[in-house]
Amino acid sequence: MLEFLKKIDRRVIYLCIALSVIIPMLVGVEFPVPTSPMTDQVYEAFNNLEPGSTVIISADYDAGSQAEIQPMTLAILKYCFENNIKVIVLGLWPLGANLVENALYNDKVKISPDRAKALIAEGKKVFVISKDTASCEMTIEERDGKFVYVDEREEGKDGEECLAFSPEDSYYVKGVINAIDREVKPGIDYLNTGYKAGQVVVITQMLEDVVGALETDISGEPIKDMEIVKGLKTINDIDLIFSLSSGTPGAKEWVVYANGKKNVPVACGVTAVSATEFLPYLNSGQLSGMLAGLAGAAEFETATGYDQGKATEGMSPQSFAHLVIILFIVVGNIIFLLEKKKS
Amino acid sequence: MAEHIFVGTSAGYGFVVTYQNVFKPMLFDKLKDAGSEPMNLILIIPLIGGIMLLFKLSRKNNWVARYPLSFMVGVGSGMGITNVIKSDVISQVHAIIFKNPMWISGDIWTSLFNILYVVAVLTSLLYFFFSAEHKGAIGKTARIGIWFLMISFGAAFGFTVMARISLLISRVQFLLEDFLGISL
Amino acid sequence: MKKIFSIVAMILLLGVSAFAEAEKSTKLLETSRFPVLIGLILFAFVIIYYIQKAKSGQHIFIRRIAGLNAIDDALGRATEMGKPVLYVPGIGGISELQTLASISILGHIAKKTASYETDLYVPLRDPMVYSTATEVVRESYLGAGRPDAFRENMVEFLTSDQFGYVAGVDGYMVRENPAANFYLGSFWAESLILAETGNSVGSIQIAGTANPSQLPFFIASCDYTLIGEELYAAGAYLSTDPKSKGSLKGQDMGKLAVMIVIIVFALLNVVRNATGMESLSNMLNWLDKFFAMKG
Amino acid sequence: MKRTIPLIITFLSALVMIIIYFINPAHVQKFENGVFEWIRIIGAFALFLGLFNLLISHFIKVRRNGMNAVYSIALIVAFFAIVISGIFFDSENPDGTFQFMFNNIYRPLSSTMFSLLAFYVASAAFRAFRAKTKEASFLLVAAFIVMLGRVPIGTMIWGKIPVISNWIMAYPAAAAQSAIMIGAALGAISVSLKIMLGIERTYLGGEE
Repeated sequence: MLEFLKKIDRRVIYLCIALSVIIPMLVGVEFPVPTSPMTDQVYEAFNNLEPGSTVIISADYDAGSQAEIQPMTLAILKYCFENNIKVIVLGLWPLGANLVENALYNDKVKISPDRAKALIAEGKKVFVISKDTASCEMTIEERDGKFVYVDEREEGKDGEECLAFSPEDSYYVKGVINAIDREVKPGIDYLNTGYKAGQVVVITQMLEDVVGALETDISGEPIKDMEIVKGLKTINDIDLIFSLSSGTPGAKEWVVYANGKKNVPVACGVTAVSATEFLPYLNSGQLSGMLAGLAGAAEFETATGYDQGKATEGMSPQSFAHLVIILFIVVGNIIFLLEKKKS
Repeated sequence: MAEHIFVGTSAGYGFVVTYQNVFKPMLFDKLKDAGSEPMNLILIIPLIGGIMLLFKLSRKNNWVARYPLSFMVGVGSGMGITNVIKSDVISQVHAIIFKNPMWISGDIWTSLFNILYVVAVLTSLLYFFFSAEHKGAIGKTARIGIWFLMISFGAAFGFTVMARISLLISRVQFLLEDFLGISL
Repeated sequence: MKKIFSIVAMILLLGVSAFAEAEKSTKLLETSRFPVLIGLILFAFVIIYYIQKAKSGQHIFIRRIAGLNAIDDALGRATEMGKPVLYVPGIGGISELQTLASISILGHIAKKTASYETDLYVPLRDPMVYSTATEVVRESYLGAGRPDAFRENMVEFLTSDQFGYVAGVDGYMVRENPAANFYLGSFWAESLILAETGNSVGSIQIAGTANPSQLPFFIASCDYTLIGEELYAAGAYLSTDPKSKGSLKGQDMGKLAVMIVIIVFALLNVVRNATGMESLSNMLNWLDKFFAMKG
Repeated sequence: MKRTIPLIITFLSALVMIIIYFINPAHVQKFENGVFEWIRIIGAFALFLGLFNLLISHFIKVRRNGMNAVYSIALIVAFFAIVISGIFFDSENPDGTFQFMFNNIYRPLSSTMFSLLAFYVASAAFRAFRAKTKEASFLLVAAFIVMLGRVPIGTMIWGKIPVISNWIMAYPAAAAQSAIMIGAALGAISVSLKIMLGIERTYLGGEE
C-alpha cells in the first residue's frame, strides 16, 4: 500500500485536480458565500459613499492576473454605477485600463432570468447559454409574448426557435453597462483615462493636481473640460481610491504615497499571492479594506447582492480543489512519517 | 506565431499610448505653445535628458546616459526615503502602540490578542537581528519569533494555492462555457 | 568631495526656504511631518556611522547565519556522493539586492566546490548576471588554487523566458541528478516547479529568498531555507565589502530602536489605561497625535 | 567628470525631494509637479530603450536565422503596423485591431501558463510538502486553516474554521508581516541613503 501510494504517477494527481475543478462546475454545486471582515470593510467603504461621490479605480494589473481581479472589476463597476457613484479609471500598468474598458463594454456579465426579462423589456440585448444546443451568443427576443432565441449554429436545427427561460439555461449581457438600470454617460458618470506612464510619479503628481496628472482620456482627448472633473483639484476631493493590484506599482504605492501623504482612504483588490503582505496595512488602518483573490471577489459579490457573479460561481470548484490538495499533503506526510518510522 | 505577433502589437501599442499620453500632451503640444507661454521652453531640458538616456545603447558613450539616470534615481530615492519611513515604519509602530493598545479595560480578549500582536512583532524582529548570537534568552525568544513567521508563511501558502487554483478555474470556465458552450 | 556636497546642500536649503518664504500667505513648513525628519536624521546617522566604522577596518560583529552551516553540510554530502551541485541565483536582474547577495554566496560555494573537486553548474536567466557570475566563479576557483578545474560551461546562460528557463533547469536536474540544489535569490512562480523537481530526484535542497509569496513553498519543500533578510545577512557575512556589513549593522540598530520604542510606549500605554494617571495621559495623547501625522 | 557629476546630481535631486516633503505643498506645488513632469518625460524615453532592444534583437534574429525568422518578421511588422496606424492615421483610437488581438490572443494565452501551476501545486503537495520540522508543521497547519477558511466549504465542515482563519490573518500573520515590513523598510531606506551619498553606485553601471 505504502509503495503503491509512493509511486503514484504525477498524471494521476493532475487528473484528480482537474476533476475536482470540473465536476463541481458541471454538476452545478452551489455554496452560499459568507463574507470575511476584510471584505466587509471594503463594502462599508463603498456603502458609506454618498451618491455623487467620486471614486478612483486604479487598474494596476494585466491579463495574467485577470482570473482573480477581473471579477472584482465587474462587481465594483456594477455597484458604483447602480449607486450613482462616479468612477475615474486610470492604469499604472499598460494594459490595465483596457481590461476595465472590457469589463464595462465587452465582458460577459451573468444575470438572473428575472433581470434578463427586465432588460429585454428595456430593449437591451440579452444572450443565452443553453444546455441543449451547445453553442453560445444567441440573443433572446420577445415574439408574440414569448421569449425565444434562434439556434443557427447546430446542424439540423437551422433557424429553429427555442423557448427561452428554461431553468437550465443561463443568461448574460455584454459589459456592465448593459447589466444595470441606469444609463452611464462617459465624461459624466465614468471616465477612463487609460494607461498613465510614470509609475509612482503619476500618483505623486495626482496628489496636488488630479486633472493635470491625468491630462487625457483613453482615446487621447483632453479631460479638463469634462463634467466629471468639475471642482476636482487635489486628491483630497476624491472620496475613495481603489487599486486593483497585482504587483508594483499598485496598492502598496497608493498606500505609501496617497494615503501616507494626504490621508485619502485607499482600499484594494489584490491577487491572493500578495494578500498577506498587506495585512499590516489593514491592521493599522492605512488600508480601508482589501479583497483578496477570487474568494475576496466572491465575498464582495455576496455583500452587494450579486449572486450570478463569476467569482461566486468559482467558489465550489475552489472549495473542492482545496480539499483535494489538503488531502494530498496529508497523505504525503503520512507516507513520510511511516517511512521515517521504518528506517 | 500568435505570441510573437502579440508581443509586437503590444510593444507598438505601448509606444502609441506613451506618445499620446506623455510626448504629445506634455511635451510637443506645450513646446508648440511656447510662443504664448515662454515658460514651456524649459521642457527642452527633459527632452534633452531623454535623448541622453538613449546613449545607454551605445557601448562607447553610455556614460552620457548617467546624467538623466542619476536625476531619476535621485528623485526616486529622495521621494522613497521619506514616504517609506512614514508608511512602513512610523505608521506601523504608531498603530501597534496606540491604535491597538495592550490593555483595553473590559475587553479582555482584544487586550490579549493585542498583547500577542506586540509579542509577535518583537520576537519576529528579533529573529532578523544579526548583531547578537542566537543563544540563551535571545535564542529562545527568536525561536518564538520564527513560529509566528511560519504561521504567516502558512497563511501566504494557503493564499498562493488559492490563487493558482483560481486561475485554473477561470481557464476551465472559459473552456466549458465559451468553447464548448455548456451552461454552468 | 564631501565639502562640495555639504556646501551645495547648505545653499540649496537656504535657496528652497527663501523661495518658499516668498509666499507668506500660508505656513511654510509641514510641521505635522516632523516625526519623519527625526526618524530620517537618526537613522541616517546610524547607517553612516557604522559604514564608516566598517570602512576604517574596525571589526563589525555579525553572527554566523545557521543557513551557512547547512550550505557547507550539503556541499560535503555532494562530495561524498560524487555528484554535481546546482546553484540557481534566482531570476532577478543584477540591480536587485537579492541577486547581489546571492552572487556573494555563490563565491563562497564555488571556492568550496573548487577545493573539494565537486562539479558545479550555474544556469542563468539574465545576461548581466551571467557575466558577473562567470567572473565570480572563475575568481573563486583561482582563489582556491584550482584554476585548472574551472570550465567555461559551469556557468551557462539559458534563456530570458521565465518558464523556458525553468524547463531548462528542470531538464538538468532530471538528467544529471545533482546531489545538492541551491536556490538563492529572487524567485517568482517558478520556485514551486524547481523545488518539486529537485525533491523528486532526491537532492538536498537549500533555498533562500526575500519574496514573501515564494518563501512558503521553499520552507515546505526544501531542507533549509534562508528567510528574507537572512539572505542579505548571509551575503554580507561572506562578502569582502565592508560597506555591506556596516549597513547591515546600521539596520540592526534601527530595528533595535524600533523594538525599544514599541516596548517602552506600549507598556506606558498600559499603565495609562490601567491607572488613568493624568500627566502620563497628557504626554501619551500628545505623542499619539504627533506621530499620527494627520496634518 | 563621467562619474562625479552624476553623483552630485543624484545627491542634490534626492536632497531637494526630501526637503520638499517637509514644506507645505502650497509653496512648492508648481515646482514639484514640474519635477514629476520631467521624470515622466525622461521615463518615457526609457521605454524607447526597451523597444530598441526588442527590435534590434529580432532584427538580428532575422539576419541570422532562416528557419525562425518568420516569427521575428511577424513581430516587427506587427509593431510598425500598430505604431503607424496609431500615430499617423487613426490617432483617435489606437484600439481597433489591438483590442481584438488583446481579447482573443493575449488574454487567453497569458492565463494558460499560470493556470498550469495549479497542477504543480497538487503534485508538489503530494511529493514535496513535508512537515520535516516543527516550523514546517506550523506552516502547514496554518495553511490548512486558511485554505479552508477562505472558501465556503470551510464553514460547512466546521463553523469556527473561518473565524480561526480570520483570527490568524488579523493577529499572528499580520504581526509577523508587520515585522518583515519594518525590516524591509529599514533596508530600503538604507539603500536609498547609500545611493544618495554615493556609497552605492551600481546603478551607474560600467567603468569610469
